[in-house]
Amino acid sequence: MNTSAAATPEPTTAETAFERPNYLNAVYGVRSWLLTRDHKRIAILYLISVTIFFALGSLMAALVRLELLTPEGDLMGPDTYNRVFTMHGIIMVFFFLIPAIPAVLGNFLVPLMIGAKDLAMPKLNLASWYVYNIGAAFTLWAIFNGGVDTGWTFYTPFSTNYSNTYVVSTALGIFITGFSTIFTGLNFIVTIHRMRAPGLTWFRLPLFIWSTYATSLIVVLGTPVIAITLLLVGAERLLHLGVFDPKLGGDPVLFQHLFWFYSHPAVYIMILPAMGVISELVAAFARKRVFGYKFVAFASVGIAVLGFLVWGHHMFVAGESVYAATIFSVLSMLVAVPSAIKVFNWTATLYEGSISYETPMLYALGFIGLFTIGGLTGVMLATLGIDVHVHDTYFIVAHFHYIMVGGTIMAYLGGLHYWWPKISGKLYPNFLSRLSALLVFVGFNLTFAPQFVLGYLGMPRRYWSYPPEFQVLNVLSTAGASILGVGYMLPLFYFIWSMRYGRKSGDNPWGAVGLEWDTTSPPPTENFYTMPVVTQGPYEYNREEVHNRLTQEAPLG
Amino acid sequence: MAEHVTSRKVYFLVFAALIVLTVVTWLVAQVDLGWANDVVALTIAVTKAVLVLLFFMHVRTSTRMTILTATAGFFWLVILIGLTLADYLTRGSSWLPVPGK
Amino acid sequence: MNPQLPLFPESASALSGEVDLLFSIWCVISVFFSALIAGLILYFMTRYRRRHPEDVGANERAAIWLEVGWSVIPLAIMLAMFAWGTRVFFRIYRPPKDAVQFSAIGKQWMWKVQHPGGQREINTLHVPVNQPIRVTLASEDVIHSFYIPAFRVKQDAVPGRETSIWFQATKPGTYHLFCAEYCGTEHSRMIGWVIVMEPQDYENWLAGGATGKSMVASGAELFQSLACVTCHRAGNAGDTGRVARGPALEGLYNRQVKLADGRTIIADDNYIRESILTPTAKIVAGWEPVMPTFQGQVSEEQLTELIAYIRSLGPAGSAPAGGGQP
Amino acid sequence: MASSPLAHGAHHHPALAHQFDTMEQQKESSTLGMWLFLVTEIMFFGGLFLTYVVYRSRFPAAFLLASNSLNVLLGGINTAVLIGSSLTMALAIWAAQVNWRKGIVIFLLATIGLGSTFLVIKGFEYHDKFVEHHVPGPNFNFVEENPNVHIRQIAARDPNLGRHASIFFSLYFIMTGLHATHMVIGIAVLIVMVVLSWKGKYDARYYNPLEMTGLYWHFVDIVWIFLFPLLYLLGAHAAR
Repeated sequence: MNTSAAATPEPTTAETAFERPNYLNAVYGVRSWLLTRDHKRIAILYLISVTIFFALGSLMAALVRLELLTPEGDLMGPDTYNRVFTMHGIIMVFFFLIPAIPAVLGNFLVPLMIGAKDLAMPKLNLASWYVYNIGAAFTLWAIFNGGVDTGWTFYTPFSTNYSNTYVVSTALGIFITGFSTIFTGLNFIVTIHRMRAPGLTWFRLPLFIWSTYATSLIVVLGTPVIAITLLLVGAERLLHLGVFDPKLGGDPVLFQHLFWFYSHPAVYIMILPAMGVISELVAAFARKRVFGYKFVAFASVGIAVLGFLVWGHHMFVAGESVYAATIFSVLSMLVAVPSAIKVFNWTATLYEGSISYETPMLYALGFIGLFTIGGLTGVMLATLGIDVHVHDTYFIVAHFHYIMVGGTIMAYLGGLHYWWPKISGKLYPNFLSRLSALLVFVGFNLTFAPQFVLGYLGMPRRYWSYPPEFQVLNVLSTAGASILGVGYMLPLFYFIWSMRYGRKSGDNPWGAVGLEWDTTSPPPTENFYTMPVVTQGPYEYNREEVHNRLTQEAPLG
Repeated sequence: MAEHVTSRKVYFLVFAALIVLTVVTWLVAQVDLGWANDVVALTIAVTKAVLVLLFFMHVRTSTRMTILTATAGFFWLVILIGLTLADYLTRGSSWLPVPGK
Repeated sequence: MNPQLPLFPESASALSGEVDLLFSIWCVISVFFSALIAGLILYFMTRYRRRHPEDVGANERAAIWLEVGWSVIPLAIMLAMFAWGTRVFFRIYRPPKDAVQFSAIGKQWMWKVQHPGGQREINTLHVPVNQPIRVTLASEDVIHSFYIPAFRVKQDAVPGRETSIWFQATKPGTYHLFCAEYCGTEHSRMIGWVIVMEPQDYENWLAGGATGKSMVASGAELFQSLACVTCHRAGNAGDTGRVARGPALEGLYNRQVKLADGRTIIADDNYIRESILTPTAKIVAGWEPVMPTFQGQVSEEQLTELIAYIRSLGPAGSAPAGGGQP
Repeated sequence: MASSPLAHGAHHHPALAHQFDTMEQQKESSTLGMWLFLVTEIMFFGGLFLTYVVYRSRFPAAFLLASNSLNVLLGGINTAVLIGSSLTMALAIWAAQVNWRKGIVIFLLATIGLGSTFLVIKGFEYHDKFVEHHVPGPNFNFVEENPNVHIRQIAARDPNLGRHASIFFSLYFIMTGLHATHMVIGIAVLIVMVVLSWKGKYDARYYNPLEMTGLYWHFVDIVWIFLFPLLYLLGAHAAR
């Protein structure tokens, strides 16, 4: 993506990067942040909110793992444990994994990567952050008043008739936060369609834009269905408008259909942006075009579409008809093919590349390995014969943690490390960041690999106390969780540290190719000094001017 | 920005058609045709909806992108209802012996 | 495996072997592909590591056959495993004809198990070895899930509906019984044991244990006390001059029944259960919808006993089978 | 709907937002944005239509009798009122396109009037339902107090008739209630539009927000076009 217009007023040496006005020092004061319409500042606001909720969710996870150290529940009562694991699920799914990459990295990078001054609807973007916080306020209020004990899935008739916890206020919190995701998704689709730089055709778009676009399709098409489902649960609890009540003839399995129609595409909302980040990282650190660009791009859209046809595989033993289970099982096999295509294409990209082992690349390679295991165990679960045995056991818990923690969080951290110089203009300590990547990888595997074994042994999920023979594996898992916790703490500290004391990174520390790297780091409020014109496809490393620039600036790694 | 302006006459024609169709669907509903009642009611409702979409919402004169978005919306609704009914219709009836469920 | 650290569950039912085989083949495939990916990554990382800061990667040559290859081959493997998995699934959910009827009712935080002979147990299930057993599940409050890991079977007990599962224990022993669907505070306490015994020990246990009347016998008793017999008489008007006002029920179970509105349905458990609770739902062709409802007059256990009795009624003419299966 | 008129260079129309290059791009972006929002609304109501389809297939008799007790006349009038309000909304946009500023205000006020009429009629219906104890909840009573002898006969044989009817009424109140809420929001937006049109903000060169309000209003009309036959006409043929 070479751009003739990359010539900024004066040469971009590291020192002068800070004197020139950029989006951080353009305006000061709390009002300038709380009422900003700049997509970059809104991304930073989201970064703060999302990190707070990640910390809260991780705290709940730590409590769960501590509780499971011993077979008899002796750290807390069964009620407390049920609320803790429910809150772990709700906070992680709705308040961290779904907004994280789109709202933080997507908000910051989409306009930069397509050469636009800002998103199509900046005011809607700011509204999205406020709506997220209002929804979060309801949920936090519920947590501090005792939380909810229905599991993040809110299955009826337990959530409607038998739970006397704060179900309605938590459901309302998720309902409102759902709108913040819809606003962001809607904003991205309109921006990507209508505000690309001249010459930037669809097949010259970076793959991160393709996957953010596909994610936004799922958000717009799926989120309203969980909104109406939670509304129905609220209506049944508050107004006795019993639609799922078996005593009135209601069918709890219908709730599961409505819930999983959104919640399965939601797991693709969580993984697709991560795949986009990995495509960028692999291309940047192998300095090579992604192998089979069109296949990877269409694989994202394919996942978005097929993702809507497979939700029934969550209900194989829930009373669904045997024939519907067969239909959903074969469709679930189909949806795994695009993911396989992506993994093979990333691996093929490394062939004849010039690979460096910067922290983002360590996270990316970790992602590919763990996502492969997550994906393969997922296909095992889609096989009917096995799912009957392992449904609702720790095998399922391990599978989706391999995808969400091994996949989405690894990619989120990799993306943060890769674009941190662009966001803050500073570099983070090299050794500590590689150590954090290693700790996360080791800690993660030690936490969740034993849970596969526990799952096949038959230990059910959401158990406060379990039979003694499962204890050794649970202790291993808790040990892994502590290493993982340390691995996540490190970036929090050295990122904040780097804001103040980090070395200045210059405009393009990795020597990467991309519209977002053609502007200064941190970029000006209007993103580009002169609007870029695009004449090349993405990831064109093998060119004359790129070579000169690399030799001249001698980038890292 | 003087792109296509739909004339008043067209709007009144569409309005009349909608009113007529409402009366028709009301009349047809008075007669017990068994399951045919639903088919007729739905086709009339869909025609009325298409009339509103094309003329009142200017889909007829808008970009391909808008048409694609509208059809995608209704198509996903069909996925939601269709695949869920795949479960309800095969839960056990005479023509489909269901083992044990 | 030492009991402190089991790594693989016991395989104690007719189907558990095949489920384990299906799972093991998938594990082999997964290990192969994971090793392939990880190996390629490690090799490429060392072979093409960046030697000079300004090195760039070579332009790749598009390879359509490669792309098609790694789409079609995984799909083929997955479809094959799907077919095998579905075959196992249908065998898990199609009980053999000679299966013995048990019933388990999930209630917030206990399993109430009932033997065909009427014996009742809480959270434990004594079963004879090598005998196919069909457990019909019902729930009195929220969704529970009847799960026996050693037999590789699980089925949700959905309130308002009757679901069922079958298994055939092949090894005597004591196996875990779990509730797998989250159901509230004591979800993790709603567990118990399945005790598989030799047939002889099972008989002794049956004899020794609380041998209440058999389900079929108490069903027959109910059939009289609730005056069902006044309409559903064995043999029609001929012998008593009065016209029977309800269809004969002999040999009804699992037979095609033609309904008033033209549909034909199979008289399975759900049909009998529904006809007792809401008679007008499926009226038999040629009969008046005069049957009153028994909703609220018949408890869950009595309903199961009535259904067991109707199930046990052989073809017309043979005396109603009082004894029923063991 | 980023329509804040930022003064941005002389030759630009005052209503062009800074991140857009041309008015055309801004109009197409807001139209696409609005249609995407309507897709979320389709899926939002779609969940309810699915619930309706599933439960009607499970309890056809109860749904038929329950639907029979609805006032089809009021429903029919409401449908005509709403179609009328769609007409006036379309004419408001037509008035903007032909630069007839007073016409915009007239037609918008007509739309608000018709919309309010719809809500008033809906209020009467809800009141009737409340009086007849057909609102699901503690004092829901469809069978015992029902003047229709026919219903009591059927109920004698099917005790669940009352319960299954309560599911129909739950769906009726949720669907029409959600639709009425969307009407209230639509009327609020229309009032803002009237104020801005009165100040002369919209003319042939810039009437984007009007177009967006029109799209929203027509969509709410389409939802009612489907609700009317499904809820009201379902039992019309059954003996009263």
